[in-house]
Amino acid sequence: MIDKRVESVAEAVADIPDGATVMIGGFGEAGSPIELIHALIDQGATGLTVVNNNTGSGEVGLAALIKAERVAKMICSFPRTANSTVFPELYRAGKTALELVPQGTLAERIRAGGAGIPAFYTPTSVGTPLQGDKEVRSFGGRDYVMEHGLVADYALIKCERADRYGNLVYNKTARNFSPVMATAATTTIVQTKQIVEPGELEPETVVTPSLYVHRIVTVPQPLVESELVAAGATYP
Amino acid sequence: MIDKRVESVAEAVADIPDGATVMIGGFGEAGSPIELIHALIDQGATGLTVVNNNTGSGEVGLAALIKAERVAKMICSFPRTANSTVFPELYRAGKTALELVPQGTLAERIRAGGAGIPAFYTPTSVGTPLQGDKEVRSFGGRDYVMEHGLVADYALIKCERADRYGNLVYNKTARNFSPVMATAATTTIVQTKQIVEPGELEPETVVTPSLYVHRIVTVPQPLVESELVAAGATYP
Amino acid sequence: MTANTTLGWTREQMAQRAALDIPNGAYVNLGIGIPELVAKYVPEGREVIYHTENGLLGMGPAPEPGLGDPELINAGKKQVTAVQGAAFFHHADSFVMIRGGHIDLCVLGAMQVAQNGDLANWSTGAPDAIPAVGGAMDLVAGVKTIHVITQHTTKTGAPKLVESCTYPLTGPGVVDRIYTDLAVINVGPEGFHVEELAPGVTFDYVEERTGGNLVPGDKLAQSGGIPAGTD
Amino acid sequence: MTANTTLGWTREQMAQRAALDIPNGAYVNLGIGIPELVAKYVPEGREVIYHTENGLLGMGPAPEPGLGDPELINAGKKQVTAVQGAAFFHHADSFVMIRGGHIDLCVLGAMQVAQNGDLANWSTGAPDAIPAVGGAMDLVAGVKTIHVITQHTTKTGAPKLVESCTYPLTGPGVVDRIYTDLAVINVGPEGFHVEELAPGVTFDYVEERTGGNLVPGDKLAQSGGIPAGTD
Repeated sequence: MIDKRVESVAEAVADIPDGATVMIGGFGEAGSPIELIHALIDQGATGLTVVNNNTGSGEVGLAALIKAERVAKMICSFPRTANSTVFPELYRAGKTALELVPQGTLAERIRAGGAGIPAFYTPTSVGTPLQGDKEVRSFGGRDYVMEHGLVADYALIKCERADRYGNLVYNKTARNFSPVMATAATTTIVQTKQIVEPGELEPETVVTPSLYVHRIVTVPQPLVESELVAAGATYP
Repeated sequence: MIDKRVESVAEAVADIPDGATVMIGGFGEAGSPIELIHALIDQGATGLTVVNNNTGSGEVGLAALIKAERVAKMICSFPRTANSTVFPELYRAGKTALELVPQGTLAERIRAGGAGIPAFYTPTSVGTPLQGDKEVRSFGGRDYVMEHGLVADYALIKCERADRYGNLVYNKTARNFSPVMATAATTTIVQTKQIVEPGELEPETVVTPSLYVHRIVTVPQPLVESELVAAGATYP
Repeated sequence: MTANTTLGWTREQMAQRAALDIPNGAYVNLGIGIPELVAKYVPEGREVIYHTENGLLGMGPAPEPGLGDPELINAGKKQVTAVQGAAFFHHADSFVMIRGGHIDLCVLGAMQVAQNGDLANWSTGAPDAIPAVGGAMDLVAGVKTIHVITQHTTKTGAPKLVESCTYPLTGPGVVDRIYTDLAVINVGPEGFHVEELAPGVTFDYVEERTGGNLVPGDKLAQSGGIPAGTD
Repeated sequence: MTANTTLGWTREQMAQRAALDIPNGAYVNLGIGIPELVAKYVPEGREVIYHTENGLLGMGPAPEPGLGDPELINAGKKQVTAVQGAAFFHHADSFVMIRGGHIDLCVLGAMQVAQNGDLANWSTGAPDAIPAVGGAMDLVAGVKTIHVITQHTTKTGAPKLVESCTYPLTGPGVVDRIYTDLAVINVGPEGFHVEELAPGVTFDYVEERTGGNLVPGDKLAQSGGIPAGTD
């Protein structure tokens, strides 16, 4: 029998080593796997490269991981946050590196990584500082930059419902980066609000098919980041 | 109000000009928009470039369009068919050209066309005759060929249910190429078995969001290609 | 319209003016800030579908208090709703819509717009700034038409419509039309083409506050209120 | 097992032997022909999930007569079913699974396999042939492990395991293991490594019918029936 369930968030993230590249789902708080991130803080891995659209909020979740100085490098599109000074301080102090990637290029690089596509051309960032020293090439009279696929050792994502095979569905805009991150990581770890029996997820509506998922842990009532931030919570 | 419905398959395809590039959904008979294809035969456009995984079966649907000598060029992965000699005869007679593309490369080229990506690299076909004179480039010590995005003037596709905005869901493996073709065509024309009210399609389960769809025509009981072929039917 | 206490349009009026040019059936992405206000001013009888790049086509207004879902948000991370006929999708699919040219119109804020249509709206380039670009570069590279809403000058009175941008670009030659507190301006072959002036505002008044080449547009009109759309 | 009337394994037995090497939990794509037979021989207690490149993960067996759906088919365009826990997706997403290395194992037919693992299974290269490749090149380029099931020789007795392919390649150096009617053979550093012989078949017998370099493998065994899996 195939059963990808694990007992706890601690068990789910136990083997993530120092220096790993970790994709973390979520756009702001929507879809952020906060319990998995907190388990990663407890676990102690450091020197991480983290891929997320943002850098967290307040001093919980991703912001807490960054504040604990476990993140050597962030790959993201929008590292400024309304409710956190965590990343800016470490970035200015030279303790956390930043690779700034336009949001759509970030999503497409992750998708390409998962799709076995090492590189593609995009019009985004042409003629801007983010073009950098990337290869620029003309197709049909328009210039495009070459971008590379992005893969990770681990993906930490959150979903709404899962079955033991690893089929996933998400909640509204909490879907965001998670389906592509699931394809691009060697090991994809999922926290789900609910586990259902195989067959309860209608095959037409599965968003992440099971083969992309390696570990599933149930967190029935996940913390709500904005509530924690409003309450001034910190982690640990 | 937005309402993309049109009255008839004839009206839906009326403006397709000679020489157009037309993507046609379907893998074998599953998802083949047979009524739209027959309307295109009636309409008379010729010199078409057609993109489909196959070349039809029997002498109905896509095979009938080819037999009527309306197709100057096929772009497909598998032009041999168990139940048709239509394409092989015209191909050997030099009346229809063929661009043979591996199935996954075909799907990805269409997706890239719809995604504004002019070119990408893939390992598929490296070291084979289909590598042809395409650019080969090494990434991380492995060779990849460069493939170009593919776009079309029109896409003809079939779905299960649609709303007047153009949100679509499909039936089982009839989905196949249609969602990516819908993104890659200037004008996407859909035949649906059923029209539902906006809101009846659960937003989490829409497969083709409305902005990719331009015309919708209801065909409640579409013909079944395999039944027609078994009966020896021809079109027109 | 009630009289203004200062010359030119208010933020709300700028949004209202921009809304007039959104046609029925358009698929529209609205940036953060003044552009967000545009949705509530689209004239009745037009059905417009809003895209938010974090995975929703068919974005509706903010939820009633207490009825929001922290997992149903817009690109500005504010809670929103989904209309009947909406669709959710993942981020890569969302940017297929953007990069692939499937969104008709994007309305964005700006730090600077150059007379050739260059847009700068993501970074001042200051050495200590934390660079943050989000989806802005994807939007301007992919969306068919780019409209900008911005104050005509900075808080210190410096022009935001300039000969060439001094801030880092979001995209080159991408802006089609600009709505400021003083005028509606197209980017055209001769630079900034003034198509419409706010009530009481003269061409000279705008020119004094503009850094690039300003010319009267083909349809230059003095607005006696919020006029009918001209697109 | 009952005695064979001819030397070597039958088609069904080849499929049965290949099925033994499919581990529990594997995601597997089966090609058209003999590979299709593999699914019914996977030993009890192993749960295997079948992928068909036309958009289904969790493919089940053919439907009961009269209960099929012409829109639920496999890559060979035959009607199939979907198991509990299946998922449908579009073609580009399906080949993300293949090209991205997410399918564990693909079992394919072959025209020729070379001793360096080159596979030819899509075209004879004959001048009047209608070339048709389907998903074969994507599968061999992307799937982690490639197993081939094929008769050891052609109908006219020519070797299908050859020093180098004369037919156009599907992919270079892609084959890991070959199941023929005579033997189970790994592709290794010295060419064809015979890991197992069918009942009554000798190494010399196989060598006479092989075009490339054949060596005894580390685990060479005479099969006294369909043995336990060796992977």
